[in-house]
Amino acid sequence: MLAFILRRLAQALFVIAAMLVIVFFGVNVVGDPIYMLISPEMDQQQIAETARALGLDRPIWEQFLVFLKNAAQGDLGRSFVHGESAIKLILHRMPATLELAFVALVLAIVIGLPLGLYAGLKPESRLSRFIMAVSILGFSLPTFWVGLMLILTFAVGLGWLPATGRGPTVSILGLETSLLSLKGWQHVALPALNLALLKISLVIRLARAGAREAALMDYVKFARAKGLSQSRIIGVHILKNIMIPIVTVLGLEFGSLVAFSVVTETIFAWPGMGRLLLEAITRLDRPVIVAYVMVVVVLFVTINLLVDLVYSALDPRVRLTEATS
Amino acid sequence: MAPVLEVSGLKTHFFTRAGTVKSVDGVSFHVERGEVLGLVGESGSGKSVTGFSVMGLIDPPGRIVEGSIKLNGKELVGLDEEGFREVRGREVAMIFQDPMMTLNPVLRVDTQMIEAVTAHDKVSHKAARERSRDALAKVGIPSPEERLNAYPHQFSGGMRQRVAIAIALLHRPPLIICDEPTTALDVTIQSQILAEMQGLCADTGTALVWITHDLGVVAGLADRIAVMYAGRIVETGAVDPVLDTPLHPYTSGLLGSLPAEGEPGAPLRQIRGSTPSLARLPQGCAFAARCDYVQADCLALAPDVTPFPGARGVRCHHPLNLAGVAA
Amino acid sequence: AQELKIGLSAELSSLDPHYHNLTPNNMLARHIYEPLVGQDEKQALKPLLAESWKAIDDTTWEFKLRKNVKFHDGTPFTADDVIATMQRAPNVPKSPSSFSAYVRGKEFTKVDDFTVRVKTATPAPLVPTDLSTFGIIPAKCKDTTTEDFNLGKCTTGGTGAYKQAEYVAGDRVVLTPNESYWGGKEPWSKVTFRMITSAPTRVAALLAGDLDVIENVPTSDVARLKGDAKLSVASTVSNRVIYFHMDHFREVSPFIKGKDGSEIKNPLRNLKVRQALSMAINRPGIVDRIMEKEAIPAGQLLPDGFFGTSKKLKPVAFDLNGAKKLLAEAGYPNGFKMKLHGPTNRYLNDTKIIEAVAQMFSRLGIETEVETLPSANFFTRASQGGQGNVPEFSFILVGWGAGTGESSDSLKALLATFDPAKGMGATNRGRYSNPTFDAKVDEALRTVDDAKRDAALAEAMEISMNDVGLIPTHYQLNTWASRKGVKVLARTDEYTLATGIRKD
Amino acid sequence: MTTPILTLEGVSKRFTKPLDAASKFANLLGAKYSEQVVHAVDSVDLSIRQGEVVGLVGESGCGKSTLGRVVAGVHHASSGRVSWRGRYTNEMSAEERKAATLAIQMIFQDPMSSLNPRLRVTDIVGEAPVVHGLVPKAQQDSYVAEMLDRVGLDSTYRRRYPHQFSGGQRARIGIARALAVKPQFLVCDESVAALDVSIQAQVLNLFMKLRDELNLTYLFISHDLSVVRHLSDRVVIMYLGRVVEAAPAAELFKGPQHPYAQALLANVPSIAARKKRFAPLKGEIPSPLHPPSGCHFHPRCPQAGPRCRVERPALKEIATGHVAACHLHDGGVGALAA
Amino acid sequence: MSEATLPAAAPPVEAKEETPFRRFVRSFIEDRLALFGLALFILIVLLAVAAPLIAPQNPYDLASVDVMDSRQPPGAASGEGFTMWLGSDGVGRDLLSGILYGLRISLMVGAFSGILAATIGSAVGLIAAYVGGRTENAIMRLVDLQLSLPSVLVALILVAGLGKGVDKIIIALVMVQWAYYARTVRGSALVERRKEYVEAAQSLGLSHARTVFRHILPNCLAPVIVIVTVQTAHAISLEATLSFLGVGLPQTEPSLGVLIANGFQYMLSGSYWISVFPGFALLMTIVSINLVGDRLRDVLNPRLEK
Ligand SMILES: Nc1ncnc2c1ncn2[C@@H]1O[C@H](COP(=O)(O)OP(=O)(O)OP(=O)(O)O)[C@@H](O)[C@H]1O
Ligand SMILES: Nc1ncnc2c1ncn2[C@@H]1O[C@H](COP(=O)(O)OP(=O)(O)OP(=O)(O)O)[C@@H](O)[C@H]1O
Ligand SMILES: [Mg+2]
Ligand SMILES: [Mg+2]
Repeated sequence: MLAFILRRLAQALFVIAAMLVIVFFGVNVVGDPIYMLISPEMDQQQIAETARALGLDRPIWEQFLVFLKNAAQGDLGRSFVHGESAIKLILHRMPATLELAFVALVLAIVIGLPLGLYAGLKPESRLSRFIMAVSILGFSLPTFWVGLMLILTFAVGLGWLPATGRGPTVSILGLETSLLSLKGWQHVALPALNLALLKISLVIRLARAGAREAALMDYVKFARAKGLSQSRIIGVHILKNIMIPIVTVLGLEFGSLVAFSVVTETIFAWPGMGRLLLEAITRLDRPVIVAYVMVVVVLFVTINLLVDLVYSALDPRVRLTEATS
Repeated sequence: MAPVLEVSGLKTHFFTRAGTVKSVDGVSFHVERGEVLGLVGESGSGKSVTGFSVMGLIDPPGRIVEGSIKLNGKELVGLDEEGFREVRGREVAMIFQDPMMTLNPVLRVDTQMIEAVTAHDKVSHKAARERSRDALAKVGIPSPEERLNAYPHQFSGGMRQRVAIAIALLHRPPLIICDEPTTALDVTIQSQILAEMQGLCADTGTALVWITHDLGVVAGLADRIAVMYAGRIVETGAVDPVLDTPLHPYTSGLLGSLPAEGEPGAPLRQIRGSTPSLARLPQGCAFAARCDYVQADCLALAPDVTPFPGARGVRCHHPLNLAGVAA
Repeated sequence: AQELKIGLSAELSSLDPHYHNLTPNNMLARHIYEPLVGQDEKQALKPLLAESWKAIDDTTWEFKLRKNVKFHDGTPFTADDVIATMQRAPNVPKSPSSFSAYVRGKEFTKVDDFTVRVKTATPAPLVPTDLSTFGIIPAKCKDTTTEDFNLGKCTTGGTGAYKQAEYVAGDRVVLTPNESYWGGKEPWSKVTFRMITSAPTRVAALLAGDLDVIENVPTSDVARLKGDAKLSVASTVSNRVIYFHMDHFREVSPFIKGKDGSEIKNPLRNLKVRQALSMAINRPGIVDRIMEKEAIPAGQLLPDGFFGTSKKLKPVAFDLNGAKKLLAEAGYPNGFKMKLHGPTNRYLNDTKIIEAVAQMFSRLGIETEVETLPSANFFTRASQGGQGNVPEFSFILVGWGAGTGESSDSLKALLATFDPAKGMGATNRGRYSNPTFDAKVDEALRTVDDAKRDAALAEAMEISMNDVGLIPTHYQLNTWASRKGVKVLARTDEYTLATGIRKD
Repeated sequence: MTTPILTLEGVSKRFTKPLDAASKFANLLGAKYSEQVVHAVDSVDLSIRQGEVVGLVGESGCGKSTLGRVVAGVHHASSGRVSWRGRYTNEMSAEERKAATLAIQMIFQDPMSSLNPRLRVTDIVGEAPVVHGLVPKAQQDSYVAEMLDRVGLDSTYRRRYPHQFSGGQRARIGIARALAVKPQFLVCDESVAALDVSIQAQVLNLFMKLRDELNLTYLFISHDLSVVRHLSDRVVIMYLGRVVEAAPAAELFKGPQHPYAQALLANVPSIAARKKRFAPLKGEIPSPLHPPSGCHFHPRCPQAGPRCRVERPALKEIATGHVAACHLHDGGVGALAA
Repeated sequence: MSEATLPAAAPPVEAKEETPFRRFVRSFIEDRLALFGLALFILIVLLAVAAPLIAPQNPYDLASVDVMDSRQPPGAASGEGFTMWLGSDGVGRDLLSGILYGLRISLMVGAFSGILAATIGSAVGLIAAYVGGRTENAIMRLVDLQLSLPSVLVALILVAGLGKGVDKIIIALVMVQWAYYARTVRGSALVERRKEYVEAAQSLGLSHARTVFRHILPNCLAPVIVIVTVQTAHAISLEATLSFLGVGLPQTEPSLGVLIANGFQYMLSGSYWISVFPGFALLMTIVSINLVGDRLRDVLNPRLEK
C-alpha cells in the first residue's frame, strides 16, 4: 500500500515535471503573451515597460529558471491577466467543474448501466439493438453542437430549464456546491447531460460487454443452480462483476470529463476552470495554464488512486501492489 | 420404491446458425435413492447437457425438444423459470467441473452460501450463517467460521470444490449432479474429494449422477454406469458387468485404449477416427464409422436399446461378448 | 425598482479600475468609479467629476471639480482623491496593460479642494481625452491591492451610480444602486452582469428569459431578434474599423510570389496595385452578405462625424474592371500570388471576411491563399514574427477601435512611421511610411485648438487614404438586444452601461 | 549406450519478482516488502540415456513443465548446468547451441494453443526447417507432406488452418512440427492430457512408433501415472520443485519408497478397483511461494518426524538405479542429524 | 509394432477450405445492421473519393466561390447557375460540394491518424510485452502518462503550438491516440506470449523478430482493428471539436468539423442548413464506422467466439 502510493506520487511528479517543460516552452512557441495583454493603443515604450514588469523581456529559459526558483518557494506564479495567484484562481473555479463532472458521471451510470445491462443480457432483442444503435449517436455528435441543441430544446423551446450559469451555491466543509437546492439542480441538468452523453454510450458498451461475458460464466450458472432468483443473480452476481471494468474505465475517463468540460462550460457559461483554461490558452496566460496542468495532474492521480482503492474493494483478487501493471 | 430421477426419451437440441446440434438425442436413465450413477463418455458426447437439462439450465438457442424428466415423481419438462428455481438447490443440486470458476470471485463465501440458504428457506441471516458454517465443517474445511469471511481466491482448488459441495448439500437434496468435479484437481486432492463425497452420500442417502470421462473414477465410485456416445446412451448396467464384459464396441474400445490396462510398452488398442459432429450425425449408428465390427445394417439404421438381464441395456445391432452375459 | 440582468460577451480580468486597460474592465469600472471627464454615447467628451476644464496655455490644463459629490460611504470627493488616483493609476504592480500612457508626462497639482492643474512638457491637446479613460478612486484606497479591489475591500467605493456587491470571477458581477448618487437615482434595484462568451448561448439565454439585455449580438441573429415581438434591438455604428494592412517596407515580400512561384518585387509598394486591390473589394457585398447589414462600408479609419475624420473620403467603390486596368497599368496584367493572413474569433466574422476578400482578389486575377491563426499566434507573428523582429506577413486583416473617440490615436499608431523612440507607429504592421503624413500628424498632436486639430487630422487622414496606406473595409455596428420594455442606449465605444439602460 | 546424452547437474529455476524503487523506498520508511521468489525447480540432478523414455510425474505446480522448458532451452537455468552430448550448454558456440536447440524439441500440452491459429499447417511445420536451411524453400511443401505422412495425417491437409482439425489431429501437427527439425530428443509436456482416451491411445501409439523408427529419446511429462507407466523406462517423481524418487518404471510401480510416491500410486483411480474406499492424503499442496521447511512433504506425510521439519533429505540410492529422498531411508525421522 | 495399429486419422470435421479470413467474413455478414453500416461507409468513401468528379463546385478554389451566394437556402441557384441542393454557407460555398470535399479531409484525418497511431502504438505495445522488465515498465509509465492527460487538452495545446493544417492535426491526434493501442496490444500480447506456440517458436530456434512479428503480432490484431474503428471515429469528432475551439483546420479547406463549427453561429438564425447538413454527414460517417466496429468487436472477440 505504501509502496503503491509512493509509486503513484513518483508518477505524478514525473508527469508534472514533463508537462511543465512542455507547457512552458510550448506557450512560448505559440506567441508572445504581451500582444494578448497590452491594449492596442499603447506605444512601444509602454509595451517594453509592461514586458519588463511581467518578466517577459527575458529569454525563455531564464523565465523558466525564475519560475522554478519561485516554485521551490511555493509560489507558482500570478496570472498575467488577472494578477492573482494562478493556483488560487484555479482552485476557486475547480468546485464548479468537479460538480459538473460529478453529476455527469452519476448521470452516465444511472442511465447507462441499466440500458447496457439489458442489452448485454438480451443481446438478440430488438430493444437491445435499438439501445446499441442509439448509443452510437452519443459519441458521434460533437459536444458543442449537442449542447446548443439542448439549450434550444429545453431552455428556449420548452422553457423547462435555465439556459446558462450555475445555481446559487452554499459552502459545506469548505466546498462550494450548488447541488443542495432545486435551482442548483435545474442549472446543472443540461450541461451535465451534455457532458454525460459521451460517457453514457461508453457505460452502455462496457456494461453490455461485461454482462454478455459474465452471463456465460460458470459462476452465474452455479448461482442459478443454487436456486437464486433472476434479480439476485443480475443485481448481485453480474452487476458486481461488471462494475469492476466500469469503475476503472470511468475513473480514467473522469479526466476526459474534466477536459471536455472546456467545451460544455463555454456553451453553458458554466463558471468552471475549463473556461478559465480556454481563456488562458487564447490569451497565453502561461501561469494559469501551468497551474491548471498541475492541478489537473494532481487531481487525476488522486482519482486514479481512489479508483484503485475502489477497484480493490470491488475485486478482492486484486492486490494494490499489482494494480499498476 | 420410485427412483429419485427418471429421465426418458430426453432430447435437447441446440438450434444454431450452423444447424441443429443434437447434443442429447433420446437419453433415458434413472437413478435410485442413494445410488451413484456414473455417466461416462468422451468430450462433447452430451453429458453436461444432460445434467443441465435436469437442472433446467438450458438457455437459448438450446431447448428440450422432447422427453420427460421426473424428479421424485414430479415432471420437470415444461416448468417455468420460477418452478425450476424452486426445485434447484432444494431437490436437486449440481457441482461443476472447474472449481476456479464456479464461485463468484467478487463475493465472499458467506454471501454465496447464505443466499443459497435463504433462496429456499425463510430463516434469519444468523441461522443461515450457522447452517453454512456447519456445512463447511462437514466437508472438512478447517476453522469454518473464519473461512466464511474469505473470498474464493483465498482457497485452493480443492477447498473451493469443497465449498461448492457444501453449498450443494445445504438443503440436503435427494440428488446431486456432479459434472466432472474432480477433473481439474490433482490425484491426491481428487481422492480427498471422492472420499468426502462417498462419506456424505452414505450418511445422507443422497443419490449422485457422477459425470466424468475417467472410467477409473467411475469404477471406484459408482453403482451403475451409463456410457454416452454422440448424444445417446449406448450402454448401461451395473459397474462390474459393463466394465468386465462390455457389450458395445465403443465401450470395449474405450476400455482397450486405457494405457493402464495393457502391458507397458505394448501398442494400445485404439478407436480410429474421432467423434462425429453432433450437427451432422449419420443416418445409421453414430459409431459405425469408427467401429471395427461394422456391418451393412449399422450404416442404414440407428439401433434401439436392446435390454439385457441385470438391468443392462445396449444400443447396438451386434453386441459383443454375448457369451459373457448370463442369459 | 427591479433587477436587471445583462449578458456580456467577454470576461473582465479584475474590478480594480486601474489594473488592466481592457474594454470590459473599463466598462464595469465606469459604474463604480467615475473619471474626471466622461464620454457620451458618441464618445464626445462631457463633464463628469470635472464640471469644466480649459487650457490655460499650450502646456497647462485646469479642471474644476464637481462639488457635493460623495463616495459610496459618504466620504466627500475632493482634489486630493484626484491627486491620489493619478499616483496610483500608472503604478499598479503586475499590470498587463496599465494606464501609465495617459498619465505619463503630466504633472498634477492641487490648486484648491476643487481645482486641479495639469502641466505637460509639450503641448498636449489630448489631456481631457486621456483623463476620460480611467476612474477616480478615493484617496483612502490608494494602497489597496488589485486582489482587494476584487474582493470589494475598497469599502469607501467610488462616486459612481452603482456599488460593487458581488464579483465571481469568470461568472458574474453584481452591482447595487448608489442611493445618494449625485446624478440622480437609478431605476434598477440590482444589476447582474453575466459573462457568456459563446455568442449563440448569449442569444439563447435572452430568448429563454434568463437575461434582460445582451451585448454583441452576432450578426447572423440580428434579423431574427428584430423580428421577435418580445424583443427589441438597439444599434449604432462603432468606433471599430476593419481593415487590411499590407507590406510597404520589404523589397520582396515573403507571402507574395509570381504566378509561377518565382520571387518577385513586392507589388504592394506600387500605389496602383494598392488602389486596384482596394477597388476590387466589394464593400457593400461584404456588408450585405457577411455582416448581414450590421456594418457600414468604410472609407477611412473612423466613421463620418467622429473627431478628426474627413468629409471628403468615401468608401472606394467596387469596380472590378477598373481594378484590373490599374493592375495592368502597374505592370501586373496577370496578377500574382498572395497569401492573406488573419486572426480567428477576434473580430466579427473575421475569417469569413478574409475569405470573401480572397475570393474577390482571385477574380481580379490574383491567386490567393488564406491562413487564419489563433489570435495569440497571429498577433505575435504579425507584429514581430519576421527576420529581425519585423512584421512577418504580407497582407493581413485586422481591426482597430478608437477608444478615445477621435482619430489621432488611430493615425499615430497605425500609419505613422514606426519609431519606438517617439512612440509612433506602434501598431504599424505594414510599416507604412510617408513623411508628409508624419508631419501632418505631428502638427495635429501639438495643436491644442480643437477646430484646427480636427482639420489637421482630417488632412492627414486624406493623405494616408489617398496613398492607400491601408485598406479599410467596414465599420462594425454595435448591437444590443433586450427584452421589450427595456431600452438600451447604443454606444459607439461598445460599452454596455447600466446607466444607459432604462425602462421603456 | 550407457553414456547419458542429456545431463542436468543441480539445475534450479527461480522466478523472482524483484522490488521496484518505490517498494525499496517504502522499506526505508519501515514497510516490509520482500522479493517474491518461486523455486519452481530446486537443484535437480538427472541424466537421460540415448533411447530412453523418462517419465516425469508430480502434482500440479511442482515444476515439471519448468524443468521440461529448461531442458528444451526455452528457459535458462537460474543455477546448475545442463549438458547435451557431453557439452555444457553455456559453453557452447552459437553454432553448437543452435544444433542443440534443434536437437531437443518440445511437444506441448494444449493442442490448440500450441499451434499458431493464423498460420497454415504447411507454415507451422515447414517454417523452421526452411529458416534453418534444413530444407530449401522450394521443397518446403513436399517436406511438410512427408512429415504429415509420418505422423499419420493426410498430407492433403497442408493448406488448412489449425481450427479445421480435431484435437487428435492437432496433436499430430504439433508432433510433425517438432519432427521437422530432425530432433533426437523430445520433451513431451502433458502432450496427451487434453485428449480423450480413445484419441490419447492413437497419439501414445504414435509416440512409441516414432521412438522405434527414429531412435528418439523422451522426457515424458505427465500427471497421469498410467500413461507414464505404459510408456516409460524410468520414472522420476517430483514434489514442489524437488525430485523425491526416481527408479525404473517397473520397480517403482511395484514398490514406491517415498511416502509421497506411495500415496500417489495408491490414489490413482483404476478400473480394476471397484467401489473402493478412498484413503486420501491429508492436507493441501503448499504454495511454492512459501514451501515448508526441511522436507517439503512433511506437513502431509503420515510418517513425518521431527527431523523432517528441519532437514532437507538427500537423494539416496536404495537399489541400483532407484533413488529416493526421504529420511526414512536415511537414518530415520526421529532425531536431527548430528 | 504392427502397422495395422496406425490408421490415418479421419478427415477433418469440416471439409471446406475455410481460411480464418473467410470465416471472419462469414460471421461478419450475418448481422444486417453491420452490413448496412459497411455499405454506408463504402458509399461515403466512394463519395469522398469521387468528390472532384461529382461536386458541382470546387469549394477549395476561392475563385469559384462567391460571397454573393452566401447563406442561400437548399435548392437555390448559385451565381454560376448550378443548383445548390443543400444551400450554401456563410461565404457562399456550395454545401453539397463542401460536404463532399470535407468528407475527404475528415476521412483522411481519421484514417491517417488511426493507421499511424495503430502502427506506432502496436509496435510499442508489442515490444513492451515481449521484452518485459524495465523497458516494459518505462514504456507503460509513458502510456499511463499519456492516458492520464485528457486528449482534448493535449491536442489543443499541440495544435496551438504546431499551427494549423491537416498534417499538424494528424500529428496531434496520433500523439493523443497511440497510447490506447500500446495498452491494448500489450494486453493481448502478454496473453499471446504465454501461449505455447510462442514457446514452440523459441524451441524451434526462430529469431525474436520473427517470433514477435510473424507469430505474436497477427494474433494481437483483432483488438487493434476494433480500436482502429472506434478511434478513427473519435479522431473525426475530436477534429470537429478542435475546429470549434478555433485550432482545427484551415477555414478555406474545410473538413466536416470546420463546416459544422462555421455553421454553428447560424443555428439560431434560421439558416439551420449550414450546420445541420455537415453535422448529418459527420453523424452518418461516424455511425457507419461504429456499426462496422461494433460488429468487428463481436466477431473478433475470442471470448464470445464459439
Ligand atoms: N450453447 C450451446 N450451443 C451450441 N451447442 C452446444 C451448446 N452447449 C453445448 N453444445 C454442444 O452440445 C454437445 C454436447 O456438449 P456437452 O457439454 O454436454 O459435452 P460433454 O459430454 O459434457 O463434454 P465434456 O466432457 O467436454 O464436458 C457438444 O457438441 C457441444 O458443442
Ligand atoms: N514464467 C513464470 N513466472 C513465474 N512463475 C512461474 C513461471 N512459470 C512457472 N512458474 C511457477 O513455477 C511453479 C512450477 O510451474 P510448472 O508450470 O513448472 O509446474 P507443472 O508441474 O508443470 O504444473 P502443471 O501440472 O500444472 O502443468 C509454479 O508454482 C508456477 O506458478
Ligand atoms: Mg461437460
Ligand atoms: Mg505443466
